[in-house]
Amino acid sequence: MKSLDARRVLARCALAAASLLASAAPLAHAEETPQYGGVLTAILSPEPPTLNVAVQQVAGTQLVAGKIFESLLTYSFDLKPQPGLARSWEISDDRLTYTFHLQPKVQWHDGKPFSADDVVFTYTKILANTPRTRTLMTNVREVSAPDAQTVVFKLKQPYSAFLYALDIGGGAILPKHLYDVDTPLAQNPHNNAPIGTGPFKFKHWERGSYVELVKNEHYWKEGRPYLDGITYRVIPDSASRRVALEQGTVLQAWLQDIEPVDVPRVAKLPTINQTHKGYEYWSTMQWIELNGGRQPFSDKRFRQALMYGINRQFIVDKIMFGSGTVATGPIHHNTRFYDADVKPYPYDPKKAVALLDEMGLKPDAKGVRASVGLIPLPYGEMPRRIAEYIKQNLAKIGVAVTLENTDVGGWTSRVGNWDFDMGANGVFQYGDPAIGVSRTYLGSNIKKGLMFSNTSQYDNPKVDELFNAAATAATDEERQKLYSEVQRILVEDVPVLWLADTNYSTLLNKRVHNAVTTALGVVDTQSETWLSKE
Amino acid sequence: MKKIAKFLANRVVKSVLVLLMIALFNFFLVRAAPGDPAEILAGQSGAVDAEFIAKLRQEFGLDKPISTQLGQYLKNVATFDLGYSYRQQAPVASLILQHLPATLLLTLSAFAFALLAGVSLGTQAALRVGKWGDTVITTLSMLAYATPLFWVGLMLVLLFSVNLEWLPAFGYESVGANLTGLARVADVARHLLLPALTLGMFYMAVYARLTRASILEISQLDFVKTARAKGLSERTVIVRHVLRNALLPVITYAGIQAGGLIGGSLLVETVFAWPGIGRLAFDALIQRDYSVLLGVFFMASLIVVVVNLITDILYTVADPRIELK
Amino acid sequence: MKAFMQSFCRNKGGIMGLIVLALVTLMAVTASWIFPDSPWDIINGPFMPPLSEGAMLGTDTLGRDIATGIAYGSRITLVLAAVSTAVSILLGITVGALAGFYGGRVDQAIVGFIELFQTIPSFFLAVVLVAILTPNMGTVIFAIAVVSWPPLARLVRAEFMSLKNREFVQAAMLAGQSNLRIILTQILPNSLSPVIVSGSLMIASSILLESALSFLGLGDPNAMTWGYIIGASRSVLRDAWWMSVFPGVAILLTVLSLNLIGEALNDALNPKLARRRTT
Amino acid sequence: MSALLEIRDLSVTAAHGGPTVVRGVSYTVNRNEILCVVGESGSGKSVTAHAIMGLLPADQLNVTQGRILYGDRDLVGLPAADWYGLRGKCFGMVFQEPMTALNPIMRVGRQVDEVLERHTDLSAAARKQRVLDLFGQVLLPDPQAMYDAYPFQLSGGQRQRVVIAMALALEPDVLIADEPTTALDVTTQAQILGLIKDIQRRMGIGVIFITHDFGVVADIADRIVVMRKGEVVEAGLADDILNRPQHPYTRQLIAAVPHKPEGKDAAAAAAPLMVVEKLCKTFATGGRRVDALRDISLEIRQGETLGLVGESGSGKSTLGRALIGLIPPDRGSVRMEGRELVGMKPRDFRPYRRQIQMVFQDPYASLNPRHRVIEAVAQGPIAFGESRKTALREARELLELVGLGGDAGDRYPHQFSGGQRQRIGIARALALKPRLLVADEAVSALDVSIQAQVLDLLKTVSGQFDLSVLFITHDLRVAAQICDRIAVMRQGQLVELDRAATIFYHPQHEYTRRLIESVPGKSWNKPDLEAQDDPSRSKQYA
Repeated sequence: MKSLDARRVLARCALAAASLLASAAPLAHAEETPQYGGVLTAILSPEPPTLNVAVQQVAGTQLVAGKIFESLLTYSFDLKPQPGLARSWEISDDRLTYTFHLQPKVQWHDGKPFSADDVVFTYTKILANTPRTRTLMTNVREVSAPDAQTVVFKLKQPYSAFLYALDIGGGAILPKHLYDVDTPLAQNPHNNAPIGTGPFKFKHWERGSYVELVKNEHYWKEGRPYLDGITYRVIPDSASRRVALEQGTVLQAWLQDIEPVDVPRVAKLPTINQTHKGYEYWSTMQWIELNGGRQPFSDKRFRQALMYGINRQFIVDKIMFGSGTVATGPIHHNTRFYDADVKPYPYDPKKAVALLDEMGLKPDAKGVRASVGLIPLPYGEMPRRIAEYIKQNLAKIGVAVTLENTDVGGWTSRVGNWDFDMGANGVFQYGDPAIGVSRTYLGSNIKKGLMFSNTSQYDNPKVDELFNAAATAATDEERQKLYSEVQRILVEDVPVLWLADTNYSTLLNKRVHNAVTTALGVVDTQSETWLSKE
Repeated sequence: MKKIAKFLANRVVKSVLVLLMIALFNFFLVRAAPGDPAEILAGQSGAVDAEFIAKLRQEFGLDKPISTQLGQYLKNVATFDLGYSYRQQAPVASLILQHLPATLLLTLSAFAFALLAGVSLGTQAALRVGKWGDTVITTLSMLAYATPLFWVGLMLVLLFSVNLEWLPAFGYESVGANLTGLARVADVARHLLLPALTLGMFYMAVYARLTRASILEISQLDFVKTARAKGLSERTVIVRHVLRNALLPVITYAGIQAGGLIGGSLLVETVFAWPGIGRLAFDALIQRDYSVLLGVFFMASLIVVVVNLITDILYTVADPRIELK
Repeated sequence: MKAFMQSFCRNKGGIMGLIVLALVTLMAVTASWIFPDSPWDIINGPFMPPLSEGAMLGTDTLGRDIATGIAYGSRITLVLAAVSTAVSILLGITVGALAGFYGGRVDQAIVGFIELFQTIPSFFLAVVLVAILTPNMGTVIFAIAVVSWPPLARLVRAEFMSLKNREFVQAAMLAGQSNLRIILTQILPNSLSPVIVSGSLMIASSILLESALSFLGLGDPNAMTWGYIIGASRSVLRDAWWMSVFPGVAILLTVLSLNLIGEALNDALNPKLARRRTT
Repeated sequence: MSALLEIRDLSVTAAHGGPTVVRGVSYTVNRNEILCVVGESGSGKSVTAHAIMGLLPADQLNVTQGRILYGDRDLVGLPAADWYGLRGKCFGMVFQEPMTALNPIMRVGRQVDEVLERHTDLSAAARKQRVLDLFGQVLLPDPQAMYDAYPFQLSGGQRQRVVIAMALALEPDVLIADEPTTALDVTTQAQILGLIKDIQRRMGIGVIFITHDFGVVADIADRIVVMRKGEVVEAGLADDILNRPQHPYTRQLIAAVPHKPEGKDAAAAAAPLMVVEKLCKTFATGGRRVDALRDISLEIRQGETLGLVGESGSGKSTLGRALIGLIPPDRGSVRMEGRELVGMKPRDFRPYRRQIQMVFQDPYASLNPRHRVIEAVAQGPIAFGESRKTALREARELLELVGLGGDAGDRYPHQFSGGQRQRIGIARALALKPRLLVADEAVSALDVSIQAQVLDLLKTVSGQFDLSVLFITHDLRVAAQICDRIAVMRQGQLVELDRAATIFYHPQHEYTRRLIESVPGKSWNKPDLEAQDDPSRSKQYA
């Protein structure tokens, strides 16, 4: 099959070259001209529970819902806000009022007109109650619609990250006429047959098999989308997913659809393009939370020793198979205000041992200086491998680690309630440190019982001050300065052990063009995506 | 006939009791898990904060006394409401029903294979007791009996899928092939072959050993001598007198083993990515989606109870003495 | 005893089983001398095929040595299987003895209980128990014991029921011996041979059960077991066949040896039933 | 008379170099006669019969020598295919155990039908008619209903009739009956014996009747072959062997047959040791209720031996176990010297426990195989607080008393023969110095010659220790031999109770009369022979 495809491609190339009587340049040009038509088949795994992104923000929901719904903004690869449902926007001088001008002639898939009322309703009645957007809305005093094309957000205090929280995952706009009902949001019948404004309309969902979307002929963006539709195939098994991609049965795989171990090999196939772009907005980081409320984690030297004692390069190379890079500090290198100029922590067991010696942690008869527990991430195999490897690494510097496998409930409950020594964790950074980074380190965010708060109980007033100043600072230059300083302090203090900046890739059949155009990658509307003919 | 009806009624009552016990067991098991059920549910829904947990507690009646909760739970189970999966955003019962046909196809095929192959091999071995044919069959079944199910699956995949590339290694049907009619049946059958073989292998060994032992035992009994004394041909003696009696314990064992078969499907469906309830349970396990895991567990028990009932009915047909037992 | 030894030694399978089991035990005992590195240590490059230098049976995805893993795995496997079998034998004998000896209501209640456990798909039960109680040595042992005792209890119950009505037991009752004494000195010693036989078979099935749990990722995360290695190999089956083949062979041989020993014991202890209890 | 079947110098050897179990046996069966082959267990009488039918399990036993001549054919080494034509058609066979001789899951009519289907060309309807006829001939009630019945729905006697019908379906030349009545109650036995004899006479066939019971032999045999340890020791006409046995072994066997009781002298009525009144017990199993004891009232006198006789299911064992405290009765009273035992607290019962002891039926099951014999005997006294040393000394004395001196006590039960074990059982019971001994079928599992010795021992010790004995047995002859009085039970009820001789010679109740009628060998006046040689005794310490 593979060789056949390759041959066909070759033959076609030859034909094209002959007919155009020319060099490669016009050929390339011809290939770059978007074509209409074709159905994109993509992997959907795991099958999402719902298609309403306001109810659930798991990857699968976002992937499908991103085509049906739209948010006010989207973001370029370098995380600049780009128009979405909002055509343009203004910020008042006191940075308390944000005015959005909406795209004209937008209508819902059921033919009803879209208006600013829908936006106001969605933000005040729906999103204000979701875990993801509630924090943002605490900064907002009022949302109003002076006219059908305008939405105004009034903030309580300046919040520099405001424009970075309006993505599809946190800000999909729902139709008021279908959701302003008594039925609780989670039970609304339209959740699984959604009506949105996006370039593709929901057609059918065969659970366990596929989700079928078709072209929205009345999409507000003239001449878009190119595709006739998108079919998402549910393929629960990773090996089957790989085979399907290899054979061209599906044309698109993202995130963890393909096992990390297989990604390099698949990426090398002549039919496949690999891109690492399109994950900038989330920029997930993986780290090991340390319980600063316990000995010996309260001692900075111990935390630094652990950092020196873990071979993070090995983890990203051999366990994550390149789907990550060694983290340098609290901010992912793709997130805004990242600063690489911080203290490095190379793998250096000798230094680690020296630090432990300095602390007075002497090895006992079995060479053990300290015994600690480690709760791995409760998702899948890779986190387990990482935990096993860390256990082995730390044993070499005399820190005996006991792995404590637990489930999601146990993990959130134990880490949230500070009942742990070391606990693996991974969070999205959502483009801006004020949204996705500071929550982990703010002394004011030490909240027992709350997962994804400052569970390592790191409390440094200077850090709080810097983060708070950065969140309200007027210019990016100002913010960069503050964030650079906070990064230097945190890296010195090592409140958590940053392991890796994840670096996922999207694997696309070479027939697929323009699939990834924004920092949201394939989650975005894909109205620009087109397929070349077979 | 009345006695049989009474016997069966008795069995039905017993089955219901067993199901009740399993439901109780489920109820208390989830409460034995570390952390509060609400926290677990919250963890599953991906959102954890105190307010949300409190809301969940209320929503699920977890703030009510345990007896009220139990009553509600049993009422739900009785109407086949096995709870709600927050991870999958779907009622557990509908998830199970969606995955059940694949499991039934797999286990029934495996069972049919195991029974047919096992009984014929066992019979052949018993008829050749002590000869090399017996030795080969006994040795093979001994091996199959000692091999971990999941490993057999992996080895078959290595051999038939990776090396020989004869059969698909994973899944239920070819992805996106959109086959219909006979072509689809053939496609599913090709996918079914390895998993069914894997699952059936162990039980084939069990049935072969059981049949062999049972035949040898029955052959020693007086009535077989009587049958021979009648001048019946050896074939008639074996088929009509020995085999029919020898299969009775096999029926019993098949009933007992229904649970094993279902349990084995968890492993086999995991290895072969077979979209049945075993796979559902495994995914739930990986994600610690307890409501699904316990739902599948209950369903599996229900299947076993039903199978046991069927075996009982079969038994009353196969063995007239059952009235007295 | 002598007759028993003779009878056992005549059984070639039993002898082979004993030899294999002895080798496995030897491997377990000497693991730390032969392989001084911990099985979790990355001592080589990842994905090294068998017969590579310094990695007789190859290495895994991280470069951990498979041979070392198998050697250390045998320790966990044997200890886990032995302990869980001991627990379930204790449980099975106690429950079975009570039911068989006292009969009547006690028996009915216990039999109901046993039937309940036999109806529940045992592997599912073990999985659910370990998953919910969080996997570690204790819960794995507990789960295996919980699902393994009912058949033994049945067996012991049946033995006790038949022995209780045997005349020598009734004679002991008439001789005024206490119930406990009768159970311990008259009945139990006479019901031990089937228990010994099923004990050896139970160890075998415990190993299978344990490996299946580990395979699903439900083993103690700090324990290197055979099932764990196979489970970890699943996603790299195409790239590293040796990761799944060798530990599987280890399980197969160990379980086979125990089954062979069980059969030989059975033949030696219950010559009349030799052909009956083959399953 | 023409020889129908002739066995010449037949030897059968166990496979793989095992022992020879039948050695040079020769006998003939003639048309129209019943040949009884008599012998104790292990005499090779059954093996010979199986050899004739070609039913020896090839992997275990093989004919190594001799010929079996049927007409002009030698059946030794006959190909399997030829056997199929002979079995059923020329030879019919009836086995000992009617409970297992029929396929449990096939209707009995069909099982007989199979023979006809296999060997005749009759239509299905004709075959069915023939089966019904046969059922009529073997006197099965309601043949039509029987035809569709399963074996478990039939009584033991009925099943044996079915097996006989099956064996006779094609009117074979030879009927081989291997202990066909041993497992049956005595009244049923009498009926079956009558049936076999009747059919034999009517059809004029030759019957090989294998048995261990000289009483049965006396009732039906035309000629007799006596076998011992695989060899024929004596053969001849029934009258000669029964009344003028030559070989010492035959003489010994005949001597051991329980003879008609002479009746003990009427002793002065002693005080009652135990008084039983209106004792009731009902067993309920699986929805069926069996009244095992219905208002039983009797008394056991000081020093007397009371026989308790009945067929299976009569409740005699239940009564024994109720008296001894192993089974709690539902209602009624058991008083020992005025004290009510029923409903007594276990602690209060304890002193009485040791006064009532039991000798069990199965010598192989009544001793713990893992305990030394001396332990078994001493356990009781130790449990009742005797010092270990005294208990062991007394145990040794008792073993001596029952004829097991020397180091016998230090050995394990499996090292003793059945008769010796029964002696140990008696010693164990005596160790507690009981006042009442319940002997439940204490000799029925033993060969005749051993039976007599154990009975003698019982008689001796009961006299010596002034014991009352409740002697439970199905065999009226045995009971009449050693008992002072006999109680006859039937279906849970006490039918008759009187002095042994009275019961035997002047039964009042109709059932008792039938029981006595059924005793095999009643018409045979046993010659008065003294056992010249007692093999079991002579080899005791061999």
